[in-house]
Amino acid sequence: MYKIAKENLTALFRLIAGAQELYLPVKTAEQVNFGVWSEDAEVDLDTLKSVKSPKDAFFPQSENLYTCRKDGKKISIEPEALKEQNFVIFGMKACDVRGVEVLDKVFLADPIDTFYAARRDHGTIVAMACHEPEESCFCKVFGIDCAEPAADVATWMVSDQLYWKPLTEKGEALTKTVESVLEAADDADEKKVEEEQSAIRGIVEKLPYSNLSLEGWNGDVLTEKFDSALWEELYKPCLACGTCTFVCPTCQCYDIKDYDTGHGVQRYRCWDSCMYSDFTMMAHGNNRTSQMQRFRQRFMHKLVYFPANNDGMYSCVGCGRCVEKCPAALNIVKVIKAFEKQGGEKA
Amino acid sequence: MQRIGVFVCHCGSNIAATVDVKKVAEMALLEPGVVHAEDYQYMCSEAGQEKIIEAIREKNLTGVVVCSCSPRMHETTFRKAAEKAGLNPYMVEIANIREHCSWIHKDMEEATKKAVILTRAAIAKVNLNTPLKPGESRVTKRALVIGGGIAGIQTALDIADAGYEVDIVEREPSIGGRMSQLDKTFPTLDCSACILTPKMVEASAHEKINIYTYSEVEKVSGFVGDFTVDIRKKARYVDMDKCTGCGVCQEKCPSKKAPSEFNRGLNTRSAIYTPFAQAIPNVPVIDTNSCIKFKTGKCGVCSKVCQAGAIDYTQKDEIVSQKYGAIVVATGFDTIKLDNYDEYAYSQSKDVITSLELERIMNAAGPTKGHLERLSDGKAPKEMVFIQCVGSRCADDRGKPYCSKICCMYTAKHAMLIRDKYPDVNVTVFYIDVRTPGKNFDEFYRRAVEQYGVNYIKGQVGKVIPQPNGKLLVQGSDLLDNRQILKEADMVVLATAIEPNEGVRKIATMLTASIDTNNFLTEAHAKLRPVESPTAGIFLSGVCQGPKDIPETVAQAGAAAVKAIGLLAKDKLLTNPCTAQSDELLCNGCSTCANVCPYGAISYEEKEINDHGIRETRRIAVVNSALCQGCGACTVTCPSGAMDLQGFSNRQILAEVDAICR
Amino acid sequence: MSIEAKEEFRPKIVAFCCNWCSYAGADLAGSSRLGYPADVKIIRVPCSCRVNPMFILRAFEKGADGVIMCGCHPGDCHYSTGNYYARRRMTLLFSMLDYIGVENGRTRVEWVSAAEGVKFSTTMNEFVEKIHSLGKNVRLGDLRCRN
Amino acid sequence: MQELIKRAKELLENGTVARVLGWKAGDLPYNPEPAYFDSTESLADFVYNGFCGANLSKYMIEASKLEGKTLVCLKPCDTYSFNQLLKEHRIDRDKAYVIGVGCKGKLDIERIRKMGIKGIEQISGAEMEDEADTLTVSTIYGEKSCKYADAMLERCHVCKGKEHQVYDELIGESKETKDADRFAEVARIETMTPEEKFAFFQKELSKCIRCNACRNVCPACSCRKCVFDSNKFDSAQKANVDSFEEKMFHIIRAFHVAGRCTDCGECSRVCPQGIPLHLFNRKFIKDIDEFYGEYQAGMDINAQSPLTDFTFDDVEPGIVGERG
Repeated sequence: MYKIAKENLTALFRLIAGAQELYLPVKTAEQVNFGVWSEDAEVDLDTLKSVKSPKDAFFPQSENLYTCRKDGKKISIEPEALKEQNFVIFGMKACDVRGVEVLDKVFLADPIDTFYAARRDHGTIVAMACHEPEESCFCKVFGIDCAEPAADVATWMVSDQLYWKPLTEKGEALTKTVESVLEAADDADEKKVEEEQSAIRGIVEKLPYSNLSLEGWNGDVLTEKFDSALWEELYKPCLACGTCTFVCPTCQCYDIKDYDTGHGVQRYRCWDSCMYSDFTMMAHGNNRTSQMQRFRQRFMHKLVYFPANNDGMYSCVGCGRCVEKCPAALNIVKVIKAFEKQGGEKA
Repeated sequence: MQRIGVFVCHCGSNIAATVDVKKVAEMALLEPGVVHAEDYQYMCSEAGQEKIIEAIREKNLTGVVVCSCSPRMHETTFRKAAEKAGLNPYMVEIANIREHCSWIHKDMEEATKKAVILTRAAIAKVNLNTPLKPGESRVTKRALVIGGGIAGIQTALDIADAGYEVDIVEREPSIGGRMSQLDKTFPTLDCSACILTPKMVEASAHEKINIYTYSEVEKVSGFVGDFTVDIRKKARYVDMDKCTGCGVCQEKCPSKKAPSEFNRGLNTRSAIYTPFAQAIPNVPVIDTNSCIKFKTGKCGVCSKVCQAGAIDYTQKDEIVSQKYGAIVVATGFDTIKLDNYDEYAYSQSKDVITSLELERIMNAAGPTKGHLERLSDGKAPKEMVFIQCVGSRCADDRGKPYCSKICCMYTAKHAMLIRDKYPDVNVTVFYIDVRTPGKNFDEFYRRAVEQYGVNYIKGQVGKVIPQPNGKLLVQGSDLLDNRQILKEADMVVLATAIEPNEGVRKIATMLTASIDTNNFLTEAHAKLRPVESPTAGIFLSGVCQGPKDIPETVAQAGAAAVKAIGLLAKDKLLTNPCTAQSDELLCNGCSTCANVCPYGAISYEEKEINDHGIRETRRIAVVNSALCQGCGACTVTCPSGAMDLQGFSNRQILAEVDAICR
Repeated sequence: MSIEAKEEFRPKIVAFCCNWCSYAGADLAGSSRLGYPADVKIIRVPCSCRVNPMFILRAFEKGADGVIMCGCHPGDCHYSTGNYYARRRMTLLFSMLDYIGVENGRTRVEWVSAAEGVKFSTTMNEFVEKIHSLGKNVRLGDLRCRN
Repeated sequence: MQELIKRAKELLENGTVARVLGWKAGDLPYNPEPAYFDSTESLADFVYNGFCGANLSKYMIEASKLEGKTLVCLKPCDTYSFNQLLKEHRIDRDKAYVIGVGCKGKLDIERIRKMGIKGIEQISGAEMEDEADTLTVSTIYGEKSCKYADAMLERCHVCKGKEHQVYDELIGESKETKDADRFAEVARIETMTPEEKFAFFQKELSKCIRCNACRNVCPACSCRKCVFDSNKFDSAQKANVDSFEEKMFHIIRAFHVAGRCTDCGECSRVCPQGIPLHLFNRKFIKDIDEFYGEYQAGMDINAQSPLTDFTFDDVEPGIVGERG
């Protein structure tokens, strides 16, 4: 393990950014989101959750796929280059790291999404333990330990020191490039980190959602859950916006669109939301015609369909962003609780 | 995908001299949907149109772009050609590469580049065109003529003679207009009243003509073929049916101090009056501003002396609502106010007068019974000076920028008449140019100079100074002799500029007819459609369209009548198919569109809708395409884009924008 | 210095003209041979009230450097009231564009009658000059349309 | 709140209304959700407190399609939206039983978080009955407190007033919470140089993730299909690719609601990125007030909206440049 004084972090960032791109939480107009580091970027490592999850680093909100150019009657097609430069994403939380694992299941499964795969290959994740988890967090429910993020490098911020522990080869390689600004940590430091970890775990225990039960949610309950009358009630306040999906670290749906540049067409993909009325719109019309169906889709996918296809892995990581951001105060926790309550009533 | 043919016109050298037409055609072929492109000398010619027809047939074209002059010129021509070939006429678009390109640019490369872009925009639009079919609307077989001067009378007579009902609305108590105030007319010198009054009588006696005098147009709604007009008949306080026109009331009226409008305020009239002896109708009106009964409640002499019992002090304005198929504007002119021309001392001396005042002085029924005399002292003048272009051809905004056209001729007339009747009077005319185009006009002017010895001086008058001895000192210059002139005159006559009558702007607004900055109504085309307003169903007669003399006015009045008759002769009109349409799946039923529709063409209905499987009853907007005129106000006010305009759809216009900006 | 940098700035200018007055005014400018720069391209609309703010933003999106809308003089609208609505819409839209920092001179409304060929031409000359002084529009366009 | 529940029960029981549209207690102290209650029993979950910021008038569009009347709880500011929707024929007055509920200013959890308060377990002082002007927040990290006013939504600081514009009955007291000029920020931006203005909005809008929360929560944005979801203008967009699209979306959205926006502030409340979206709407409102006379959408249901109205001597668009 290594350490670096908080006040020297700028030197660390400068060093990393000198060799490759560096994404980290940056405050812009009062809000913290992952962004590219620059000398005048306002880095914010204290805010627990970025508004958007950092999934953009691997699966950007929109990305070009290829460009058609028209010259007279001649048309040429230029595929977008795959990511070729290494980059570092610093400050991801354990839940967001799990989010990337979820995305891996989707994009790295056959057929592999080459754009995503290239970014994964070139990206090194430096995760950070959650110093002060909040009431909307429920990562524990999904077996995530926010005190011990599983990334290429794990870090802890304990008072004025950042502790740095490479966990993978990529992590080691990155560490080598920045060794000059790191100090080796001693036993006392190890102890401090352990103390921090147990403090974090202690807080997690006290969080209101930590004891949420996922009992009854798995790949085998498809029709039972699907046909539940509860959905008809639960969806009612839903405004059909895409806030939950766009702040979510695991939502992976996208649409492919064409943009007329005047001298050709750019084909790009951009995030889509199953909450939108034109989601998966096809020539014949829409698969899901009501907001209830769309609402149900999102939670069924996270808690039933995805585990059914991925060895029981849920595609929710308990980051709690949707809990905080839904304009109508709806969220996956309320859904889980509602079914729990109904189950309890039934029993 | 459309199959578009592009036809590039050379317009002789009008386009081809500045635009590389071959290049335009060649570039057009690169655009999506274009399967045919050619250029030709004159696309609008019979042979040119034949080329379009042939290409449509041979290449199965579904859309046509003609790169030529303004669509305001030949859009109809090319649409008709397309129709001949079996293509819907609304699948034709024009790229205006003449007025908007070749005529304003000098550099060939630049103009060609622009022409290519304009063509591209038209192609982009045609790609989204859909066939449109005009609807039908009915024609009310009745015409309205606004203004009862010689223009209005002639138009009304011609329309009525063709067998259609005509109403004349005249603001004054009698028809007759400006011409009734004139003494003699050029170049024949015949008596104005002698040729006008028979026309007035004919109009009033015509069974198809109905005259509303002392009336004004209050409100106009509707559109070509189906206008609804409210006419305000102002209270005359005299019963038209009972009055015999004996004139006793006017004689006995104790209030005789009101300035006579007809005599340009040079003398007075009674409070109850007919403007002039030959007035039609010969029924007086009471001017409530000078009537003692109306001002004090006492008097009532006219009522007492009227044998017919026609006086009715309780009469009220009346609104008559009538439908018309066509409207002719013949609102005429007045002379400008001379407030900006103080240097000519018009306001300071009674002996400085306008030409129209001189007409009244020369007229036997005028304030001086036809004797030429100074209004200040009644003495006969010896030295008269005429000043031309007072307020006309003015470079600054003191006066009018245009030539009033009639002044040179009437001044020659006045000079000639004075020299003829009073050979001892010297007449001097200061002019900038003498303009006498017209049949027998220049001959007329030369007679004034050569035969009658009128002294014409090329030069302007700087100042007219009233002298203590009652004379007027005229300071002018002689540009030909290059000298200053100081001349003592007994009378000075100002050839005052004419301008469209006050209130014409209000009428133009009601009719939605175009009007220019000088308040002359705009014609649909300066050369080819000079008597039509751009607004369908509105025709222009007389000076309201531009300065003209009597024969021109009468000719134009007839032309306007013919245009109106051409419209009234139709039973049905094809309506513009470029109307708004509401997409019922997108419509919110919010009524915002109806709020901005000037024609009341949008209504709402509850309708069973199947929106991608969701069935519900919704309130949706419905456009009455017979009423819709296609302005598009509703399309922009509609937030969801449910309302769109056929022929100018959102996507068509955006495609043009894209094509231009790329 | 690259070739592009040396190239003279030629603005793209879109002019929306109503069919009845301003388009005819442009025709009159043409037939009177009253020139204005070829950078101006006219789109014919039935009335100024047909001009949707979307059209104007779209023009900027696709690379226009200036957008001008011309209609009949207030009071002279062929459809009686269209330009009055257009006037309010454009006033508010332009005010908003100014508010978000788009140079005010890039948008303009001018009332041009069918008889005002001279005004059409001088207006366009002025407008093009103004756009030249403002330079390329970089604040309100889509970068994808730039290359 | 008890009075409100009592009355709702009465109205449900006597059949005046078929359901109640109000707020249901959440699982955290600050997240009650809009909800329908169709039985007296279900009203056990009914809640009305400082966190019930959601404007329920838009839900009446769907509720108007249901059988029977819906009792809807509207705060004073919500009634403007309700009126505007009535004016646009989007809701049916006969299908609504409006209870005007009192309001003492609504709370913004984001503001509380911005004060560094996290790990929230309990919040006291947010109930309608509470008189104190302080919120006490017990958190995992200890007890925190803040002034009620400091935790209020921006819109409550520029409150339009305590009066309900439409109601069938009123329950509860309202409090004057206005302590700022609602156009102050707009006016401040107006005085910036174009460069500063551009930088300001570029920065704010760059956060936009096009989640459409602002649009979907907006009572004026109630089109069956938004132009940004339809192909009518080739304007359908899902995510911003270029920064132009953020501007396009927000300008057009503001334009479409200009003269119809009641300034209810929901757009700014729900924006996950904290973009002060009201600055767009208020700019139009301010301009409309200045150019065409003061106008408050939703106040007079019969008033002609400024964008469907005109006078012969309206200001010319050139005013924008002249004003500087």
